[in-house]
Amino acid sequence: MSSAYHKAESSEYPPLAIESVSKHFGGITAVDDVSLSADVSEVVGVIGPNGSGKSTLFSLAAGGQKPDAGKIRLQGIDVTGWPTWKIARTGISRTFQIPSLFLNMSVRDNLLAAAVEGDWKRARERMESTLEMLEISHVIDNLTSELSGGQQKLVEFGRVCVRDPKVILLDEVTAGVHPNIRQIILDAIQQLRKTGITFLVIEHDMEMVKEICDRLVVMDQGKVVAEGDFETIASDSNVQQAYLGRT
Amino acid sequence: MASKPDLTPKLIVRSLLIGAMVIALVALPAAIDPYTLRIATGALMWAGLACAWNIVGGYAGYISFGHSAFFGIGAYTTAILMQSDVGASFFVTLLPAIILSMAVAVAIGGPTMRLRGAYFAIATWAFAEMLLQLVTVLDFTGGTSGLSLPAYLNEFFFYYTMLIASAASFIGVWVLIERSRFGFRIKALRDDEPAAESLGIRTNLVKVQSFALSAAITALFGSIYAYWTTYIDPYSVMGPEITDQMVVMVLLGGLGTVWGPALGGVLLWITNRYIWSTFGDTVIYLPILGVIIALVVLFLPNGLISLIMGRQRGKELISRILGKL
Amino acid sequence: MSHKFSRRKFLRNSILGTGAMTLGFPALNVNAKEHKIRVGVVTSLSGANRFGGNLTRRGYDLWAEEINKLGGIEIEGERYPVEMFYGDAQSRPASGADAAERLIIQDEVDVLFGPYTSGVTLAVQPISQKYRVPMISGSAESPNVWLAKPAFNFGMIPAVDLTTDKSMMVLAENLGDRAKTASVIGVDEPFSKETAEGFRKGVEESGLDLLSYELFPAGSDLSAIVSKLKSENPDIVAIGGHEDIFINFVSTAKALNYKPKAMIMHYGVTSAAFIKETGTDSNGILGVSVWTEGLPYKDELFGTASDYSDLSFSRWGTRPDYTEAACSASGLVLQDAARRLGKAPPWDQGTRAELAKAIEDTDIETFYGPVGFAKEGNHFHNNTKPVPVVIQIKNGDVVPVAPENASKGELVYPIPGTS
Amino acid sequence: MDLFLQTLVNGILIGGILICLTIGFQLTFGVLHVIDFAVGGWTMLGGYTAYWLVTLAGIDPFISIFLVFALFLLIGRGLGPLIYHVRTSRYARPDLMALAFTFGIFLFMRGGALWLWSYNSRSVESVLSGQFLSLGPVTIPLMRLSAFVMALLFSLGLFILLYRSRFGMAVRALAQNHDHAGLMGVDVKRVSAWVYGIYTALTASAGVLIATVYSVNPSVGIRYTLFAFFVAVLAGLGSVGGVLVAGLALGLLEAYVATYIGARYSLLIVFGTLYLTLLVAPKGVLGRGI
Repeated sequence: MSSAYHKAESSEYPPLAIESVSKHFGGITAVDDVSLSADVSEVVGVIGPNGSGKSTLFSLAAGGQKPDAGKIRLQGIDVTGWPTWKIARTGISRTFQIPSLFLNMSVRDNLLAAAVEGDWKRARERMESTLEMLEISHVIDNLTSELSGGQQKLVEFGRVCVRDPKVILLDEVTAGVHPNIRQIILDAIQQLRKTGITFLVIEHDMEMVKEICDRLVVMDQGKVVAEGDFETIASDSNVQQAYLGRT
Repeated sequence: MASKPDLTPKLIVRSLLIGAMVIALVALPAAIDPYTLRIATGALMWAGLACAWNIVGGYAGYISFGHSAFFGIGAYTTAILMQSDVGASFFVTLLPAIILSMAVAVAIGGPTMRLRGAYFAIATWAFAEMLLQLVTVLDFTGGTSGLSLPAYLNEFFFYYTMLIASAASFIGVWVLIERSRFGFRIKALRDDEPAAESLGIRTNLVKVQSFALSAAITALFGSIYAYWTTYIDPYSVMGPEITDQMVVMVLLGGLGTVWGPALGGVLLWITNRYIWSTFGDTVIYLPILGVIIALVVLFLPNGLISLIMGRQRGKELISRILGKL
Repeated sequence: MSHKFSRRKFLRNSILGTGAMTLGFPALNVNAKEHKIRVGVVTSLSGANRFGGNLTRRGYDLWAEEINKLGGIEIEGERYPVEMFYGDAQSRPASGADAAERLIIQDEVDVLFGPYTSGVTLAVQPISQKYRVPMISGSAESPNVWLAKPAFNFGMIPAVDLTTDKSMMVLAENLGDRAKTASVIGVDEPFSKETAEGFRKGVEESGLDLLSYELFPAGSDLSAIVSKLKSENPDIVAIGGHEDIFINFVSTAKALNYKPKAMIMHYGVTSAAFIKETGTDSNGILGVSVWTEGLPYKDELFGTASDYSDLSFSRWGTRPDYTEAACSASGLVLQDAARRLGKAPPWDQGTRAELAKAIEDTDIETFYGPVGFAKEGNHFHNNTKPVPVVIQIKNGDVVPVAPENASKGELVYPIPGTS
Repeated sequence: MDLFLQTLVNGILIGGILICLTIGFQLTFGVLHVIDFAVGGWTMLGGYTAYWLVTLAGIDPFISIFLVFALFLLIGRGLGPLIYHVRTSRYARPDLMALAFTFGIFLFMRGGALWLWSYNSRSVESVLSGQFLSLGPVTIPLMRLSAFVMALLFSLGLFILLYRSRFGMAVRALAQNHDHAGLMGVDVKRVSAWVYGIYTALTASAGVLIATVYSVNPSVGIRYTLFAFFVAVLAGLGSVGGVLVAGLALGLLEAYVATYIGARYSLLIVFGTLYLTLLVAPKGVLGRGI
């Protein structure tokens, strides 16, 4: 897993490469030797039962937590152990399982705050086009604390888009939202991937997974137990036992 | 995000209002007696201090109980440099006062701002008490006997100095927080630190920056105050009452708004002095002041600024409307 | 006490306030002056020093009431009543300055009666000077006040550096061979610290062995201090502080089974509250006082020192201490200076400057003792004439025990039942 | 050596006073998440109540402490809903608003006491005042000892209340999570009000002993607030057990510094240590409790 090996293998670095990453909390191994890489414009679904380490993996990738072992690379740059803000500026952006909006700020300001460390000159323009894409231009002046749950999800998703990142991590972005809103998000993902953005999504919604993911990674008890396209995974006995069988 | 304002009638009215206020503030000394001017000078100072505290307390969301330390650093720097053995002139002392307070803020800001909520509040109080005790045992600060400064009792000078300092603080904060990227950083930090971090905002840096800025403004007023009152001692410039007053003024005026602290500072100070002078031969004004504070909290939770701006969204609205000027 | 709500003042302030905001006008002289002498009192009615602040107020008030019973201050054969105005300094220098400016500008006082603490006095002093309003300070005892050479401020009580060391020497002399060692403690605050330093100087000059000298922050727990003193067991313990500390010291010492052979304190020992609060434990405690009711002084208004004490007792319910006496005597100084000035109020700036000159030339005898202000040196404008008396509390009475000429009783040493 | 032992005793007994002062505050922080600025005010009022009871009715503080407890339990219970209202409102920063609210209450108490009962310090006399116990070279003041004993009783009582009663279970549920406790059928508002009542009762009772050990005047409050805050953060806010450790540690530190380094530096070193400890152990020495 040396960088020399990497260089030799491909002249183009993958936008996100997770290499043999592990994370322990006390005696529990939340993420156990997980490797995963995603290509440009690829949408990778991460599925698995609750507590299988999906969200922890996201935190490790985005810098919220430091891995105990392994490496995280963005465009080939080793960002392991970097502070979150620095990793974020390298081109990764994430949503949280529990929406973490800036509740005392308006929708407009939430989106602008996301652009603050990037291309500030074009921030307003991007904010407006994002709001349009997500069909929430009409609540631009509302405080985010006044929005419905679905709208909050949209704003958080929008905040991620405004940043113009290379890689976007979505943690259950459609959980519990109205089908209309779900559709908006799906359309947005499809639209954004065409511009070369890579997605990593945690999802429980198999319909959605089937619709948008190019590839699936199944996790159970901190490990990757299967990998492949939807059909392969659906017929995998390991997966049925670990995940589908239980739900 | 600078929006290009159109020249609407609303805007004209607002500009006129602001203009009138500026003229009133500048012309005030000609209209009132020296005592009233003294109160006005005090009101400007407290408005400025509330503005300073609001940067950390209102925008960054870190409740500091230790701002008296910075007020004291400013006051003592000026007082010490103006003692006859050094003999610096007043304006010369301002720069070292500001630099020293910022240096202290940077030094303690990093480690202290790792603490959250009540821990941060009480840690800063501990720091302020520590500094207070330090000042009382040192010799060059005059110990508990305090220091006298050369008396320059020109009430116009102090009024205008406070006016300039206060106006500069407010305009500075308005530009920086309502008109620039820094404002988004600091507010994002307040509302959700991990989320802000995930958006690439370097929260630790923003915290220290805001702490240092707040400290610098506080120290500036400390410096002017020392020269104004001509005599300082540890408790009068570093006592916890200084901080208490700043906190209460911001909370009553409107936390995290640009103009709330101005309103809180001015109104509370004038109310304080008014009750004090009216009931000046008893101490009944103290419980009355306590009741007023409790009532405002109960009935005007978004601060007095919400009286002008309406209950629900006063907080955001005022900054947005004034922000569009 | 005149704790009443003043409607007139309230209204006037309201008018002033609104007027100033809206009209912009010189609202200065709303009420025509009657022929009165207006006296402003700046003192600490609240805050850390409210205890002494209220004592000063009693002293000033008592004089005002007495002189007004006669129709006021006599100037050129005519009587001018005194009207008192108050400003609470809140034990804060800046509030003191606010108060002084308010009294001078809005209440148009002719004279100020000064604050209780030296800190507030230092902040008020420049303002009295700026407006040329003479100020008579019945209380401030810190030598720092006079180092500033205030042109318009006059102090009734000799600065502590003039009294504590002398009294320690008097005490040492009186005890002779019986006392060989002393320890000095004091609160680390302006007046108390200077008192302690004075005691230390006295100990050194009288050839006693200084076992320890220790300052401690106001409000700290005294058990450590007491335990240390107990293990040193000096012949004399001298304490610089205010009444709160004395009360706590006495009770802490008692609870730790320590009773010094002699305990000398300065301010507050002679106050009624101290004696009342400590009860029989105050028995034998020594104090320094520049005045007691037993002294052979007198004047026309108050009579003898003991007459004054009776009057104060009937008015306030407690016996006065030297602060109250000095404050009442401040009025006598004003009376005398106004009489010599010979000009009817209201006084303009120039006249007030003349009044200050007249005060500077004061040379009178009062129930409080002789009053005269130093015209030069480190104690500029301080009344250095009073001689400190060492007193001892005996069954709740304050008895002068030294020096010889003032003594009214035997100095008991060591205090019965001491360690 | 004698002085060393005496200092040990002094420190432990100062610690006892600090524990008394802080234990109720910890409860109200742990459950209501309110930083009550008025903690020193309740202490002062407790002291004054004891003073008036002993002066006017001759009731010894050791008896009046029960009356004070009952009286302030009711006062606190009455005020509790207001505190709860402010703390749980939808204000921008309800925690701060609660702080400001209690600050107002504190100012009211201080000013009111000054206005009503004037300025001088009052000593509260008890049968144990000035009494002591001699153990070899060491003297133990009985008043302080009883404050220490009360500190232990407070802690024990609170422990029993929290872990051995239905009410305590509700309180602990509340301390964990207000919403969940509500879902579990706990009358959150009522329990909160009682918690505030218990806090004021404990703190005012502590005030009785503190006034008897020292004295009481209208301005003592702010210093007690300061110390209660400091002991509480050192203990870990909300940790009742930590108060015992933190109180003793601060008491011993103060006593030894005052005796061996210099009383002048005692507070400087106490506050400095506290500040540095917080930086090293941001959640207090024992972390969170209840």
